Amino acid sequence: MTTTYREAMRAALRQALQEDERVFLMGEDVGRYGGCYAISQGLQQEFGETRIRDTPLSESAFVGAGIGAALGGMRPIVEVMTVNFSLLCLDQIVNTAATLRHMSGGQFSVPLVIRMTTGAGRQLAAQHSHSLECWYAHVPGLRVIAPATLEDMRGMLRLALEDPDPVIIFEHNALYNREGELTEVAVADIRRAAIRRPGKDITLICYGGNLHKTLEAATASAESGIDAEVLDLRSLRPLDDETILASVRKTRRAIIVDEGWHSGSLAAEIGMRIAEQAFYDLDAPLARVCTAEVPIPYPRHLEQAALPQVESIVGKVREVMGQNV
Amino acid sequence: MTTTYREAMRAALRQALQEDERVFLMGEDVGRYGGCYAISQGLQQEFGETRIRDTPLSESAFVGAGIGAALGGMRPIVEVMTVNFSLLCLDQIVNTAATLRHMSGGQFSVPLVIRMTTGAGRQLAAQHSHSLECWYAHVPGLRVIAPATLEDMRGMLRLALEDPDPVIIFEHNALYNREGELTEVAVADIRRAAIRRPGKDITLICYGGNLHKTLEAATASAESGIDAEVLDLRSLRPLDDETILASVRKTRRAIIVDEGWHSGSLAAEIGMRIAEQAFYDLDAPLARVCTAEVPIPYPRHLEQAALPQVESIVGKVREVMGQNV
Amino acid sequence: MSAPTSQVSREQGLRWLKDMIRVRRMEEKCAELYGQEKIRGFLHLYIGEEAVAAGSMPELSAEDAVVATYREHGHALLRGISMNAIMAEMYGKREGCSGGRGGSMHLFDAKTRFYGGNAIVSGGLPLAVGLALADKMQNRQRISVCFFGEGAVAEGEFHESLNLAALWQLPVLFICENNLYAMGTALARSESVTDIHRKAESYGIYSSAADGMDVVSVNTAVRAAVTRIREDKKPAFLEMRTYRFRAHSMFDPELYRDREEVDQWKQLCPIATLTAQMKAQQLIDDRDIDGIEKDTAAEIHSAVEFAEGGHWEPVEDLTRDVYTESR
Amino acid sequence: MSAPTSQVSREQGLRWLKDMIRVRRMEEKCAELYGQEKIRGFLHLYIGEEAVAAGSMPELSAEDAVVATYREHGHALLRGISMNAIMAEMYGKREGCSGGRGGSMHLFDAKTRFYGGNAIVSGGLPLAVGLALADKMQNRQRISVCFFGEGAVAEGEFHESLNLAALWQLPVLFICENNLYAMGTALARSESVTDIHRKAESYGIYSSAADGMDVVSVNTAVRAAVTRIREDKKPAFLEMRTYRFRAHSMFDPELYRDREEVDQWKQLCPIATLTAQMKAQQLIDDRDIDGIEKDTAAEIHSAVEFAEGGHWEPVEDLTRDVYTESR
Ligand SMILES: Cc1ncc(C[n+]2csc(CCOP(=O)(O)OP(=O)(O)O)c2C)c(N)n1
Ligand SMILES: Cc1ncc(C[n+]2csc(CCOP(=O)(O)OP(=O)(O)O)c2C)c(N)n1
Ligand SMILES: [Mg+2]
Ligand SMILES: [Mg+2]
Repeated sequence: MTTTYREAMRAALRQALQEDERVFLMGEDVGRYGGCYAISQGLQQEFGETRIRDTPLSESAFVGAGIGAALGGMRPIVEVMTVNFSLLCLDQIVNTAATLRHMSGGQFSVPLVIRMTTGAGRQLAAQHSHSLECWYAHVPGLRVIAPATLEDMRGMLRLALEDPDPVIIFEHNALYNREGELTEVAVADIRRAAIRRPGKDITLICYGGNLHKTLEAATASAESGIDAEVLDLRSLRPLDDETILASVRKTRRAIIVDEGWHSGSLAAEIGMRIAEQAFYDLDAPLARVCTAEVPIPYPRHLEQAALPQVESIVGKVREVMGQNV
Repeated sequence: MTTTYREAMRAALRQALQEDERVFLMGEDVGRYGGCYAISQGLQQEFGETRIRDTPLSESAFVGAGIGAALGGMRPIVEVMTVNFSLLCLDQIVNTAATLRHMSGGQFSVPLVIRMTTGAGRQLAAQHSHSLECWYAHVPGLRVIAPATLEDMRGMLRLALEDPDPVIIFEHNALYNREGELTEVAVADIRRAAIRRPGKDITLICYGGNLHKTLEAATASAESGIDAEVLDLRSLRPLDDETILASVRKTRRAIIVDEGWHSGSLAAEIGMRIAEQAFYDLDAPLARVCTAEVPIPYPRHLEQAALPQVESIVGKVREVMGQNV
Repeated sequence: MSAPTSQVSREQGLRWLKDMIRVRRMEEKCAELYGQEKIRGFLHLYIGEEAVAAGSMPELSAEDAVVATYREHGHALLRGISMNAIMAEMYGKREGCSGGRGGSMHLFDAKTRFYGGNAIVSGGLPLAVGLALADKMQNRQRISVCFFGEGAVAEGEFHESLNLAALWQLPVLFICENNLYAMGTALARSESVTDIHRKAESYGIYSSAADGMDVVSVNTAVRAAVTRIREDKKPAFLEMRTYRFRAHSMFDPELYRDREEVDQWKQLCPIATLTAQMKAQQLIDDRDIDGIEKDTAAEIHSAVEFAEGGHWEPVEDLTRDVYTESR
Repeated sequence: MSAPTSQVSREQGLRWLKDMIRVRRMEEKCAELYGQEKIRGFLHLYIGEEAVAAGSMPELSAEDAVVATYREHGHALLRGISMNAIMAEMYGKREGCSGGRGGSMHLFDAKTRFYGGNAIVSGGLPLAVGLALADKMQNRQRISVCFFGEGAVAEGEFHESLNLAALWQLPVLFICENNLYAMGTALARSESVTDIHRKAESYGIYSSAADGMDVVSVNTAVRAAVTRIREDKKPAFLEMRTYRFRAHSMFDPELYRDREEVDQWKQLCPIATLTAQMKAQQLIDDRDIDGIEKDTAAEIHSAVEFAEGGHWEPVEDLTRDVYTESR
């Protein structure tokens, strides 16, 4: 079936709402407006104002209310419009959602799903272009996932709702308009990383919005005779070390592609894990392609220069493979 | 001169207030109460309520007010009681302080100093024991520093105030009561990492509250014939790659000690930089000693087990050196 | 203050006295145990404020939820968590009401729907709103009560939570324990308008203030508010004017308030006041008080023994309860 | 609405008309340029709300500071940033008022003390408080004016900032542009009490509401508030009741409001209203309007030319202006 990522997520929401009365969606403009990325368009008409619940601009209170509602037996899906605004509710996520089960000695689990759009690329400038997945992936008590394929966009929400603990879903804004074939065969998974392109020379590790750029880079590299394997993390916390290490042990080289700022990126964590656990299996230094250390500039040429691109990935692949360009 | 870290910071504050009329200190309980760690005790009597300014519990507003006051020509030192509460003002720090200069095309610099206590170890449990330095160190536009010695506790504040851009100072709570000799010879620096103990076999990289544990671990390792070099980062953003790499190239082995949670720690970033830039100089896999992936538990034995300790550092040193214990 | 007290029955009054004395003595013991380093970390005593929890809890049903702060020992005990489980928690033992993981600031109990023990000032308010939202969405009749200090009023979350509760007409009772200080910051140094309960009015929330040193005033106010919430299906707000007799925590040198001020407030001790009034009305005599004190001493004694005899969680279990599946 | 207008002089009225027309036409051009993909990212038009900026800015002195939101083109222009620099910024050119780095949502200008252009709802309020704090601490007479939408009122930072400004008696003028919607969320769906300006009263801040579709009402209210702030050295709050004629941003399908509602408000167009009134009073005639329109068209034409002729910053400078020393 041909569909867009947007429709896939909408279908996932619809199904969750249909299947479980405890599920509801709340967030800024999810109802009347239809969602700032039009994800939830039409859902309020279908499920009513109670279950497709518009909130005031109060990130901290409505995320906290989501935690409370989860404790009270509901299965809330809270939409924080974008990761940029999640800075206003980090306290609730880190100090309550992530810690409650532990602090209470296992008495209270928080079955909450938080969806956020992430990423740059639309010329929205410095305050609206963050990729802070790495921050969330640092926090024990949270599960952090990022769909990169249509199947995962369609299927991850359900798995997240089945999880008894708080799950953060990062949806890259560049994906929503993308179209593709939704296959029945491929299934979503929030536990295992997936090899999206097998290869033998080098492993390219990526997730979410960068999968497609990375796949393109792999195709382009093939023209230079480099057979790159592309690994889609899917889960950013916990990381699926087993799949990552197996791939790197096979290819003996790795590059991590990540839209976070270079320093302190999730790419660093993945690289360090490889350095710790597969040091003797490596034939070349580890490398990463991340975002430049600059708040995202507005003009297109500068924004694009700041972000990982097919060309920069290909360039890095050649560098690691020792092909002087 | 024998003094404590607390007194060293207080002396630094006093001097800053005396030397520059634009300097003022604001935060929760910095005045009447004397600072929750008694850092600013006596300063309100000396400098008055205007310059030692108690704030309501409004982290976002008073940090934002600090940004505004800096723009307005003052040199504010904002104390966020602990890093745990900084989750309530991250938006102001990341979306305003760190971006303003860039967004305005270089028109507005924000000469703001933010001090926060960080770290665990006092049985304050899950919500009061964070070490989120790595989050701040991820953000372009911020300078992030952490004093580990008396001299740096005494001298870094002044350097931070001289900086035209926002500087975050992380002070580990375990340091305040520590006593030592304040030498006149050693000078503070917020740009270069420091070798606190020279050695030839392995580099132990650490900062802030873990320097002393790491030095102890180095001493203990010496008994097993291992000559460890101890590197104190001082600046967490930017990182002083030059000093780090020079040390690692000399010793050919490195362990990073960091009180952040293991995954996504600052240790990962440092490790990855070494893996990227000094891969061929390494004789052993990189390693790190971080905090276990758990919200900090209250009971002492569990808390201590969660944190980096002299023994765990020594154990890791032996492991990396190939000494089977 | 004495007017409403005149309606107190012997039975009712004795229960309040007993509740307040249990909290007081338990915490005095905690302070002692802190000195012995049996209890560590932060310890925030409620001493002086007992009338608030004592007057509030009896108005809640077993199905209602309670959210509190780090100064929550009294709330936990009077909500029905056993002193044994509380004391063991303060020790950090497995037998504690949070399995030892939380300590003094993080008492939790699923059975009595006691949702903590939140050490982030104002952090509990959104949680209470959410609990009430779940009740409303599931058409349940229960309510959620949220206790917090007047210091929390300055936080943005206070404002966001009150607005949300009022906007969505949720059954939440906000109880502000106004003890005049947030650590060392006097109310007038943190709020431009110090009449706390008026703030709730700007959200259209029913609101009133009560004498938090008088258990009868507290109880009357809470009863009225709870009735209203159950009937109108809307939030309510109460400001309890009270005072803590002790330091903010065990680290506080109390530089910010005068001995005289503290002493004056101590004259208003809720236990002494109620005792004196009931005695004057000849509803009780010394033997009643002695009985309560003796029972309480025994309860405390056995709680300490229970805690002492409790077990340390093995270090191997360190990363337990971070995720549900890891149990 | 017509009563105060009767006192408008020809000169005063013409200035307002010119100001409002310049903003209106500039933004209409921006919308067109957005269609041509000359301007990208988010673009939030102020069309319909021009009376607020036009009535406010003339009351400020050159030393005062202005803080605004992402819907700030009008404020920037009327504060005195050249249309050239604004247009170049929208294009992302070096010659823009933020060097091209900010775009539509982040107009800045040190010369006129225009502090942005903040795209985080409510993010500008603490900044304005801090600017005023600096002025107070340095005994300067200037004030800080902060514009924000009614959606920001629900955010915690609104509450914290008003309290701080009132508590410390800082010279801030908060101007809430209540256009009834925050994106698609109607005021009644975001606030339990929709009478915004009353909220300021709970902080003890002087507050009033004005007809934001009428430049004279706006101006009268701002003048009174500014005078008060300068005299009393305290903050003030104004609610401007207004409406945006266009979508929230260029992405908004406007599902949340009826065409009729929009049309009704369009009847209240501040430019048409003032024009009609001044014509009725024979203060102006068509030639005056034609003159303004012609001048404005010329200004816009040259601004677009300026922007077109501007330069892209070289990619090598990508990490410039992250830190001061990197310049
Ligand atoms: C967000 C946040 N900021 C600061 C602190 C540190 N702190 C702990 S208690 C407290 C005072 C709170 O006062 P109040 O709300 O009046 O409660 P009380 O202690 O008087 O019962 C402060 C500042 C905190 N725990 N959380
Ligand atoms: C903290 C935050 N949350 C959400 C958004 C997304 N957003 C941008 S504008 C807007 C509506 C704001 O409405 P209002 O404050 O009334 O201003 P208006 O656009 O009507 O001028 C929203 C929700 C944001 N920019 N910042
Ligand atoms: Mg208090
Ligand atoms: Mg609006």
